[in-house]
Amino acid sequence: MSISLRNVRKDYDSQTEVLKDVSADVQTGEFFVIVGPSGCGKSTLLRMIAGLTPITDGDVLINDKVVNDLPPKARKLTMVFQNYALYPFQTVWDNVAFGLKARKLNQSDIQHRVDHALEMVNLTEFSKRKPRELSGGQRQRVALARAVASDAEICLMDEPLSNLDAQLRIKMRQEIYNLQRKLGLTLIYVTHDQVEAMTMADHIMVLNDQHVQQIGTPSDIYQHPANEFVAQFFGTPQINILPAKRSSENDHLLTIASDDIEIALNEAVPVAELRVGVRPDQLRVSRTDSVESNAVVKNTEFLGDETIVYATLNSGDNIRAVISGQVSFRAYEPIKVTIGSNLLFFNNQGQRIALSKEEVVHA
Amino acid sequence: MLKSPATHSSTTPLASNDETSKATKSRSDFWLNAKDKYYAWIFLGPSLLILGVFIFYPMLKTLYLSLFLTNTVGKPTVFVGLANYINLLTSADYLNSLAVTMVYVLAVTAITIVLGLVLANFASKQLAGIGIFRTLFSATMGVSVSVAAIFWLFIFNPSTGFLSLVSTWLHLPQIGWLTDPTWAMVAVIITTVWMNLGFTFLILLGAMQSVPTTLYEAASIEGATPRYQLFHITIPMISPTLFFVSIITLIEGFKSFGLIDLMTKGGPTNATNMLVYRIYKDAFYSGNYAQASAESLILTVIIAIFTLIQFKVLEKRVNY
Amino acid sequence: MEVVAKQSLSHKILNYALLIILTVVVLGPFLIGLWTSLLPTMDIAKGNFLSLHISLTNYVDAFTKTPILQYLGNSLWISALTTAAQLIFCSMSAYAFVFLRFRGRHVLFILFLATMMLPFEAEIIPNFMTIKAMGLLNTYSAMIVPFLTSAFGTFMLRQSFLQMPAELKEAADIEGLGHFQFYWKIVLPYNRISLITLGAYSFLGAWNQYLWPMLTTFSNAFRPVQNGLRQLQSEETFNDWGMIQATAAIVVIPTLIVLFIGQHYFKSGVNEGAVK
Amino acid sequence: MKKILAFLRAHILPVIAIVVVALGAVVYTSAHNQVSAKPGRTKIVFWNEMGGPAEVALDQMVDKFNKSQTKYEVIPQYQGAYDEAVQKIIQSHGSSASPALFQSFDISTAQMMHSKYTTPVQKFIDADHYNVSDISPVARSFYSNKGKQLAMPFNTSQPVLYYNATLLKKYHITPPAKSPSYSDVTRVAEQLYKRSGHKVKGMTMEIYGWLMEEALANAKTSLVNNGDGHTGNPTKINLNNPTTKNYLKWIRTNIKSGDFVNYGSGASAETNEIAAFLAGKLGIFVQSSAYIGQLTTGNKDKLGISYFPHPDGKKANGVGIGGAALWISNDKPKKVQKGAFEFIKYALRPDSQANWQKATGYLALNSKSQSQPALKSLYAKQPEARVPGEQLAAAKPNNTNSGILMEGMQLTRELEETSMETVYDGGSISKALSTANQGMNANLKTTNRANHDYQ
Repeated sequence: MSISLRNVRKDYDSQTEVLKDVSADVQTGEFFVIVGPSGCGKSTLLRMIAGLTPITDGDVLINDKVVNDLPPKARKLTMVFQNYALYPFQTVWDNVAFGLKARKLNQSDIQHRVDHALEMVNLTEFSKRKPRELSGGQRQRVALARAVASDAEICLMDEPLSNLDAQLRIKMRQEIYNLQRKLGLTLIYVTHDQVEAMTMADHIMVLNDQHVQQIGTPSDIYQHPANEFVAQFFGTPQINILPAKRSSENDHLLTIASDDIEIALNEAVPVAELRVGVRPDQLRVSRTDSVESNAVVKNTEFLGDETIVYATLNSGDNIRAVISGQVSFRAYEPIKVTIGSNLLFFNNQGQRIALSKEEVVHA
Repeated sequence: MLKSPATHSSTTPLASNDETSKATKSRSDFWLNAKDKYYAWIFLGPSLLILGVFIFYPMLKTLYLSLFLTNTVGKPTVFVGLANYINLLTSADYLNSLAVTMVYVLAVTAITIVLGLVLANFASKQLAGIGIFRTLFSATMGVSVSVAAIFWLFIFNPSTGFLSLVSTWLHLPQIGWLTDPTWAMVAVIITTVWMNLGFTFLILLGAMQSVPTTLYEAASIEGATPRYQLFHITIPMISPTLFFVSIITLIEGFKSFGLIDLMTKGGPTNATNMLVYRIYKDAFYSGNYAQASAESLILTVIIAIFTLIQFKVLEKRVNY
Repeated sequence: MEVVAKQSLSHKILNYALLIILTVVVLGPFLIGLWTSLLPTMDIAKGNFLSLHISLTNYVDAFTKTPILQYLGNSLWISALTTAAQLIFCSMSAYAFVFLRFRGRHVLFILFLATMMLPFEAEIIPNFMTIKAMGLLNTYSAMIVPFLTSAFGTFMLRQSFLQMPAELKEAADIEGLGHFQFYWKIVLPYNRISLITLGAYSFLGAWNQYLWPMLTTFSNAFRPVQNGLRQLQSEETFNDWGMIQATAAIVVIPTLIVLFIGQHYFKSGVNEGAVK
Repeated sequence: MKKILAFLRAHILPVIAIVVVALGAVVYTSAHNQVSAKPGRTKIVFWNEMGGPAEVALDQMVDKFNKSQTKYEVIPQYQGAYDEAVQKIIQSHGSSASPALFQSFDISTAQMMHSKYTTPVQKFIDADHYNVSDISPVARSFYSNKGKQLAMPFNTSQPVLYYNATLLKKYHITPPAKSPSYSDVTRVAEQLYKRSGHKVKGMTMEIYGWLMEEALANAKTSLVNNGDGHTGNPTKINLNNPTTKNYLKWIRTNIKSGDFVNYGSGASAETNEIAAFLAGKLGIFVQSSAYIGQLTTGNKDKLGISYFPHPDGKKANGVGIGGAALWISNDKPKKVQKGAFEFIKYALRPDSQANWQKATGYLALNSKSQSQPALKSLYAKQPEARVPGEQLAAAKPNNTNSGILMEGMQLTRELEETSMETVYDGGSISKALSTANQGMNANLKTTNRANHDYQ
């Protein structure tokens, strides 16, 4: 079951645009994650695929058939909601069976499917309980079981883990992933959590500002973000974006953050003014005296295996650097910041500038 | 507002306005729109029909009748414009009814609220077996007008009544409870307050119990006495409920009929001839539909004003 | 609710004493009524209030000499039907206001709210004519039909329906439930507490109707209990106090039982439905 | 509770189904008639306003009638007070719930006549060649218009003067004459008050419009023009006349001399004056003859009864009656109306009326009732019980003592009573009367206007 979006648009009140020109292809059996900050329209997009929200323009295709005018039930899909949408007055078993009964399947088929689904999510022993007697994770599993029990091959999930605590979220992430693989579901998963997207997705769609920013595999998106937003959205701590200029003397030379840092490239810098993205682990920090220093430490966070150093360059730009192991700096201690080999370049509009050579910096 | 809505942080009530529910609201332009219209007729049809026939149409008919004179058999015959209203508002008799009703309504509301607060305050103490007292205090909610009237008519009966016996025992002067104009009003007020008390108590108790305990804990750490807590925490915190109960009591007071009919029949000498009883008497005793219709409209205006105030204030959710 | 760290014994006794005094004051009329219902009328007439001639004669008389059972049955029937009808029709209209999108929804809702400003008491004249024209005078229907629905009930249930998570409706859309199925299988069970509360209100409201049945019933076959008691009073011209009090007790005791069982719902109903 | 909920949940569909079916059934059945008569009999719904002992007596009369024949069955339905019944009758007219036969009180006569909702009993009298000459003429004339009998008088009372004969004897006071004048009554009242050492109040007159109207009737004075409505629709009120003033002055005299006690108005006033009379604290009061029963049973003192007092120097004209009449609605089939008239005839038979008077204190209207055993035994025990009947028989019917044929009498009485109240409280007589007169004229004008002057 493949899903395609063709130039989908959504307006509210024929005024406010929520989504513009969204196109994407989701292959059968794929784990497709839509990610973006809250308010970016990702839930709306999911609801448009489900048929809960009409689209203003464009087409939604399921198995190459336009389904714009099909009601949700005719689209043969299931949906897992952020708050699980469980019926509080029904037992776990009845909740899972609800949709099957609504579709008027025969009794033994329902019995079989519900039992199987509950088994898949390890809830067999809770089947007689009411939702309020379950923990958050268990409720989430009931919602999953509902999707499992259905014969639909497309499953839509709307931030299904956001109500769980951190530990449980990691565990459920794996369970959902395993389930999707086992059942061969085509899964479209909406989240605002980039870690979820990175760890689970076959493909990620990044949404922001009513637009699709990028669609790609997790590594693609991390390594070759289409723009500053995508680069900033993925990776913790956040990528450092610093203003840079082509040196007037040497077009291979790049001056970053006023003239705190200079870097020589393998090829000519394509534009005079640009912005450089440096992942925190690509920054190196060393102690130095105040004459040599190009930055001062603000504070450090020790995470066990690595340390994050927050510092302010002389230019006033703030940076984050990740250093493995434990290092200790005093506040206002002068440091020297240097840059490693992996850099991203963005023009003033925030779009990434691809350079022809892989390794951009002289090692 | 009293009880915080029982929502999990995750639930998106249909009423809220954030992103997801906006998405839900967009069902408004869902392509099943045409079908929704058809369902709307089915779901709303019965109620609309009933309200139309028994609420809206009669209001217009009442307005119509009030502009005419009606004959012996209640048919409107002569158009007189606002004459019926002018007659009413210049008649000492009707103004007396208005005044009497105001006195009754205000007294009933004030006394009910104060007594309800007293009962609720005592019943919210944490004592063993307090549940029994709560149940008993709310008992008058189950009393209908005619039962209340019977109980109190016996109590107020001039010759064999309970109060007359008590005054005899205590050698107090006999009071003409239902025969003296002033005392008849007092008797009707007492009975109404008694009838209202259970409901008012229950609502106020519910409101008091939903005041967060931490407020009292904080106050008692700062050394506030129970009385201080009552006036500076409880009452301000339950003020929306107090307002709500007052308005309800007020509106119900304006609509009082049963007790008047059963206890005093508007007498003695019109001392308890309140608005609804007058409407009834003018229409169904004297057969003067036109005048009764005009009175009905005046009553409607009064009640509409108070209901509007209620809506407005509740809408703003004025708290403290 | 005051935080009482440690209550002294005397403080506790004082509290209980006050509670008991308040109870006696509140329940006084009940107790006096119940007590006199056990006394012979002669003793009451003579002011012999502390008589020891206690018997259930008055109750036997009330059941055998007056149509009190017929009145009770009438009221029960009228109230039950009114309640059932209000639950159905109010929940249906509330459903429309929450889950259906159609032109004029807002205006209609305002119209519904507006009916709460129009007192039924002020509309008795045309309504009497309507019921007469429908040929329903002196029937159960006369006392049921005008109250098949209520704006208050619709409003209260609407508030309750609005509290439902939006996802329930979406999940139902995906499962392919139509409006009727969603209404019946999800909305009604989900809101059963509010429905029970409304049911209790409708029942009590119908049970306590007074003016309207008084105008529209002319015979004991349809007269509800409130008007039945009025009838008994005027027929008996207030001489047989013992029996009158017995009829009152017969009427009030079942209501009290229902009330004590359903108390919780009344409280929550008002707090949630109306104030919120 | 949980179990109940579980049950409801499990059975909600059938429960609702039952409810819907039942609802339908109710609506269906209500379209049909509610009261079932015995098969083969014509059902005659009879609305009445008789409470207490009178209701028992009426039910007995109906029961006897139903047993006496096989064609009809009368079904009595009690409708509460006279005042409210009038409008119920008018408003239910033409519906299946309306009565075939109803009892309506004296002052509603004009209203009933104008409503044109009834079939005048004259029609049946003529068809049946029923001989009405035995029925009291004063009572008949009250419910007739221009020689046509509109309704049949049924429960009829006369206002009479009651006095405590034992007390008068005790204080050596000559009892009032059989037809006493105002001054005669004043004499007795004053003497009783003085001689008892102010322990016994001499007299009272209830604040009751009916009594004031009767005072006018007894002095042959019209309250309204057009012969108190008997010769044409009234257009003018004449309450403020010398006769009314004279009546109120008489009461004022007694109030001033201290022998008069005021019990106010309404049902409580009547209860209180009777209580005081029976307790020997009140010597004289004027009230309906229907109270005789209450005043004799359990009275340790001897009861004296005289006619309604008349002004000095004027011959008593006789008083109108109080009470109610039986009317036949015209919205029922002929057969039913005929049956209703059969019952009326039965109710006015000599024996029926004799039993009625004995049981209720209302006067037997059939002159032949006087020789019935029921009344004979009553008179043997209480000779004074004859007096009201004699007063009724003595009066020659004329316009002034045949009631006031005017609509809006309830309102009129309210205004009359307000004026009486003012006077009793010491206010100016002519001012009180002119205020009332004004109000009454305004009401009359409105009523006439609303009815297009009954053109």
